[in-house]
Parts: sequence; structure tokens; C-alpha cells
Amino acid sequence: MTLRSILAENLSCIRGGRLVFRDLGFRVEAGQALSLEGPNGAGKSSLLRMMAGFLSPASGAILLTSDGAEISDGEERGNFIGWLGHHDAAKPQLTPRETLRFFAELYGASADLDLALEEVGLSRARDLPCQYLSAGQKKRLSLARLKLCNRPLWLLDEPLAALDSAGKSLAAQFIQSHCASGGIAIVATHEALGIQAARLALA
Amino acid sequence: MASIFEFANPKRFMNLSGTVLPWLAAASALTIIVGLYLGFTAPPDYQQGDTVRIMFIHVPAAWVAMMCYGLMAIASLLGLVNRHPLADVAAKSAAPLGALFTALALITGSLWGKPMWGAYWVWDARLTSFLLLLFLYLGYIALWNAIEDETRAARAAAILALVGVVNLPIIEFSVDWWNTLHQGESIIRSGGPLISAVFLWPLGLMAVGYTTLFFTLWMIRIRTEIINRRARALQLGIA
Amino acid sequence: MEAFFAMGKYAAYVWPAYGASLVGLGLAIGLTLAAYARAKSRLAALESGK
Amino acid sequence: MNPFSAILLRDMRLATRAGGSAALALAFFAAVATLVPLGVGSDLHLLSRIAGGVLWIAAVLAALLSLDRLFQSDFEDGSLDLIALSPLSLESMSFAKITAHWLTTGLPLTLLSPLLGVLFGLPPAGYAPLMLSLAIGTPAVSAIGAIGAALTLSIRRGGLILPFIVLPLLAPAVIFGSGAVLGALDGLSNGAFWLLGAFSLVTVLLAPFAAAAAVRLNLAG
Repeated sequence: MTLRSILAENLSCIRGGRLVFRDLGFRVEAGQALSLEGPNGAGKSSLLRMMAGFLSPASGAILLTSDGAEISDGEERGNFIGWLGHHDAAKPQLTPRETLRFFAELYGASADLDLALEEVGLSRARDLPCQYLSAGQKKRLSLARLKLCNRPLWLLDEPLAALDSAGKSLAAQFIQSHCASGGIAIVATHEALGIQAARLALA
Repeated sequence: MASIFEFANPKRFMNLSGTVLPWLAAASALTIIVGLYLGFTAPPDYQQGDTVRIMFIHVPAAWVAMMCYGLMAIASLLGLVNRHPLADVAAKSAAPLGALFTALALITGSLWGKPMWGAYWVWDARLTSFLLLLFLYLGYIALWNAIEDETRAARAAAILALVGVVNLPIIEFSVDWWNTLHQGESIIRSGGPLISAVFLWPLGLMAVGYTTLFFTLWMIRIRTEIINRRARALQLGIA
Repeated sequence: MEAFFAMGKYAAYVWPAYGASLVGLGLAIGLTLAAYARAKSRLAALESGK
Repeated sequence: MNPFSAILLRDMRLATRAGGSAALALAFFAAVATLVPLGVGSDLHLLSRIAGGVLWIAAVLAALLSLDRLFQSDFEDGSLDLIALSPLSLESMSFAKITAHWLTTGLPLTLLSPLLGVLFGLPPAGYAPLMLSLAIGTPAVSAIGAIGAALTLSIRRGGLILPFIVLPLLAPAVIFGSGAVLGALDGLSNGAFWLLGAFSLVTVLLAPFAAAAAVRLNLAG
């Protein structure tokens, strides 16, 4: 199921009784990236969670078109989404390899785990329980998991956080090759992504 | 905007409750006063003597306690299914009242049974299920207060109320089964043919009185909650 | 009147039961009405103050 | 390997690894069972009568002890978002977690229970009924506890409120469970095993839906 585009029309969001944003709209075509910018509390994360279908909009709609079909249901949209959140979903007692194997099985992705770990520079720390990994290493593990799950619509929340410069360029390269292969990436970020992307400022 | 502010001023409910409230309050006061008068002027029961008069305040409290949990479950279902915030407010306002009436049923029940059993608390099937009902209410209230975010608390409590209402008959049955295991037939005969006609009138009136009192208090508490949320919305400068 | 309060030697059960109910319902009515009045005055102050 | 067993095996691995909740639950179960005679006295006749009830209550408390992290640890480290977006439905995830919890807590408690029965002077004839009632009943404890765990996953100290909100819902399990052991001891067949089995079946089938609904509402948090 190849993804064509994702469209959001006059979205508004209420969280904890507070109006987070109102009348937000955008459209992203396959192969494009969109970076969400704005101060803390502007609702970048809320928008991403809304795109992921976790949070239903107070008003407005999100429409995803894949070859032929238009999907407006949040839960159904979930099957298209590759998610990278604030936290790195790495259990302290499990090793990077075990973590990747779990998500590969969960998402039904058959992939070479060692190659995936190598790509993000974690092959040396492969059998070390994640509690000993640095924040940057855990973020790299999340990037490996994101790529491994092989989903067309990437929703990334601060992917560059905790990464060193090598890590940042690795993340940028991942996003670029993802878009090049026809995927969409919507990224909430404070730093410049270093790739060609449309920008949407949330006041 | 089906959001928290949409009902900030639910005109329909406020107008409706505004007109109904005085009548409801008057009806409840009247029925309770007449019920009490008839209750105290009725002759003592040939078996239980004057303790039978406790039945006039035990049975209505027990009835309202169970009715309230049913209403809470219905409001929770409405709140969950079509996300109507007024339903959440209704469920939230009902719980403390339900807990109060359950507690009253427990107190009056144990006082009613004391002369016969010789002890203030006996693990009688009916009293035990009311004790568990009280825990259901207190659990509901505790869950609501433990979660900060208002809408999340409402939905979590609604799920607990629905799980509770599905389990209530099972709990009732298991307690009755348990009671026959340990103690034989339950002692309090709280309803049915045994009551002579002279007691039926006060019991009926008090039941109506307690029920209308419950609805009066419930409606006032809902209005209070709506007004508070309206005020909070004004303070936040949103509505 | 004396016989009335004796409640046929069950006074120690009937009156506490009625007493508890009176206190319980009285508290409920009192607290509910107090909260209601407080809310209304708070709203009135806010709306006039705006 | 399908997603269901991915979650099942991961949760079991996490529970049985060092610091996992399985060993703690067993230790707690044994601790409660040894404390009661110290409090109640060593009269074996009395202890054998209350053995079924005490061991059942200890089993319920031990299970609840390890339940409040059932969803919370995945909620806090972001795994729950990823699981929600995976092909596995939240209902099947909840069922997998309930099964993993029972296999790492309910089942070991059941196997350990005759040993503690000895401490209570439970006659050997009582071992089989005790184990049977725990084997049939502890799934219901895991299921109802899972609903409570899902409802309280956003509360920082949810562990304290969890036993409180599920207490009345667990009453039938304790009643039928200990009733079955007592009935077997007295040689009267009171149908408790069947009632316990029915209760377990109903709760295990319905709990995943309630737990999934509670998880879903917390994802929208």
C-alpha cells in the first residue's frame, strides 16, 4: 500500500482543557518532508500524536490517501505510521539486539538485525543491556527500529535530541533516503534538519 | 467543538433543571415528612417491635444506593460512547451521593439487626454486598481524584463504573452463595409479603422521598459543577 | 410522650439510626447547597468583573 | 513469530529477569503465609481450617503487587505508542500481557501453594483442591488486576490505588476459591470449582476489552 499524500484541514486541539492550536492545515506529498517549528508548548507533539491517531482533534480532519483509497479513520491510519517519540522504548534489562528483535516480530518485519545495528553504529554494544547505553546510543537504537519497521509515514518528535554531530547527520541521512524512496516525514524539531523540507510554524 | 467548553453553558439542562428543581425539592420534603409521621404513628410490629421503624430509613437508602450506581453506569456509558461532557459531570456528581446513601444503608441495617443478632456487624449477605458496593463507590471517587487531567479521569472512572455494574450481580450472587455456605438464610427480611399494609404506606412514601431528595441533590451538584467549569473557563479567558 | 421515646425498649437502636440518617442527609443537603451558592457567587463576580 | 507471542515472551522475560516481578510475588506470597500463623497462633486445627482462605488472599495480594507495572512501564518508556501502532490490536496485547502475568505469577503461586499448605497443617487431601482452585481462579485475578493496571497507568503511584479499586471485583474469586478448598476438605461438593471456573472464564474473556479501552484513553493523554 503505497502512500500518496497526507492532508490536514483546519485542525484544532484541546488538551487538559487548554486550547493548544486552532485552524491548522497542511498537505504533504509522497517523497516530501515537513518540519514543525515553534516554541515549547506550541503543540508540536500534540499535532504528531493527533496525526498518529492517539489524540482525536477537537475539530477539523486528517485525510490520508494511499493508492486509490482515502483513509480518515485514526486507527486505520496507524498502519502507515513509523513513530519516533520523546522516549526511546528501550527496556533497561534487554539488549539492543533483543529490543530490535522484539519490534521486528511485533511489526512483522523480517530484517537483518545485525546489519541494522551496524548501520547506526551499535554493533559493539549489541549485547549490552540498554541500561548501560547513553541517551545518544538509545536514540540511534530508535532510529534503527524506525527504519526496520518499514512504515511509509514517519512522525518524528525531536529526532536530533541527544545525538552527537555524527548521529545528527545519520538521522538526516535516514530521513532523506526515506523520502527519496517515496515516504513522507513530518518532524518536530528545534534544530535545523539539514535536509530539504517544507516548514510549518506553530505559533 | 465537542470539547470541554461546549457544555460550558448547556442552556437546555440549566433551564430544565431550573424549573424542575423547586417542585422536586418540595415533593421530597413533603413525602418524607408525611412518611415519617405515618412511620412513627404505625403500631409496632408483632415480631420486631419498634425496631421495624428503622426499615423506613434503611430500605429507601439501600434502594437509592443501588439506583444511583445504575444511573452512574448509564451516564458513564453515555460519556464514553458519544463523549458528552455533561454525562461525565452527572456521573461525577452522583458518586459521593451514592456513597453516602450506601453508608446510611449500612449504618441503619446494622442497627436494625443488632437486637436480633446481638452484634453491630454480622456478615449478613445483604449488608456484605452493601459494604462491597461502598468500596465500588469509594474506588470510583479515588480513581477520579487520582488522575489530574479532567477528561482522562472522566473516561477512566467511566470504564471502572461499567466494569463495576457488570460485576455487581456476580458479586451479589457470590455473596449470597457464600452466606448460605457459612450461615444459612439471611436474617433481614427487607421487603416482600411479610410487611403488613400499615407499614407499606410509610415505606412507600419514604422511598419516594429519598429518591426525589437524591435527584434534587444530584441536579444541584451538576449545576454547581457546570457553573464552576464556566467560571474556570472565564478565568482562563477562553470561553 | 415518654413511651414514644422509649420505642418499646429499642430506643438505643431506633434513635441512633434516625440520628445517623438525619446527620448524613443534613450534611449532604448543607454541603451541596453551600457549594452551589459559592459557585454562583464566584461566577457572578467573574462575569460582572469582566 | 507472531506479534502476540512477541509480547508474551518479552513480558515473561522481563518478569523473570533479575529484579523482575515474578520472584518478588512468590516471596511476598510465602511471607504472608508465614506471618499469619505468627499472628493467629500455632493451633494446627484452626490453621488448617483457614489455610484455603489465607493462601487465597495471599495469592491475590501477591498477584496485585506485580500488576501495577503491567502497562505502566511500557507507557512511560514510549513502547505503548509503538505497540498501539503495530498490527497487534490493544485487545490482543492486553490478553498477551494477562497471560504473561499469569504464567509468571499465578502459576508459580499455584505450584508453591501445597508447600505453604504444610505450614498450615493442611491435610494432604487438601493439596489437590488448593492447587486446583488457585489454578482455576488466579487467571481471573490477573484479568481483573489488568483492568485496574490499565486504568491507573497514568497515576504515578498507581500501585497504591490499584488494589483498592479492584477489591470488590475480586470478591467472587476469593469467595469461590476458598469456598472450594473448604468444601473439598469437608467432603461436600458445593459446585464452587464450577462457579470459580465460570467466573475466571468470563473475566479473562471480557477483561482485555476493558483494559484496551483504558489504555486507549491514556494514549490520548
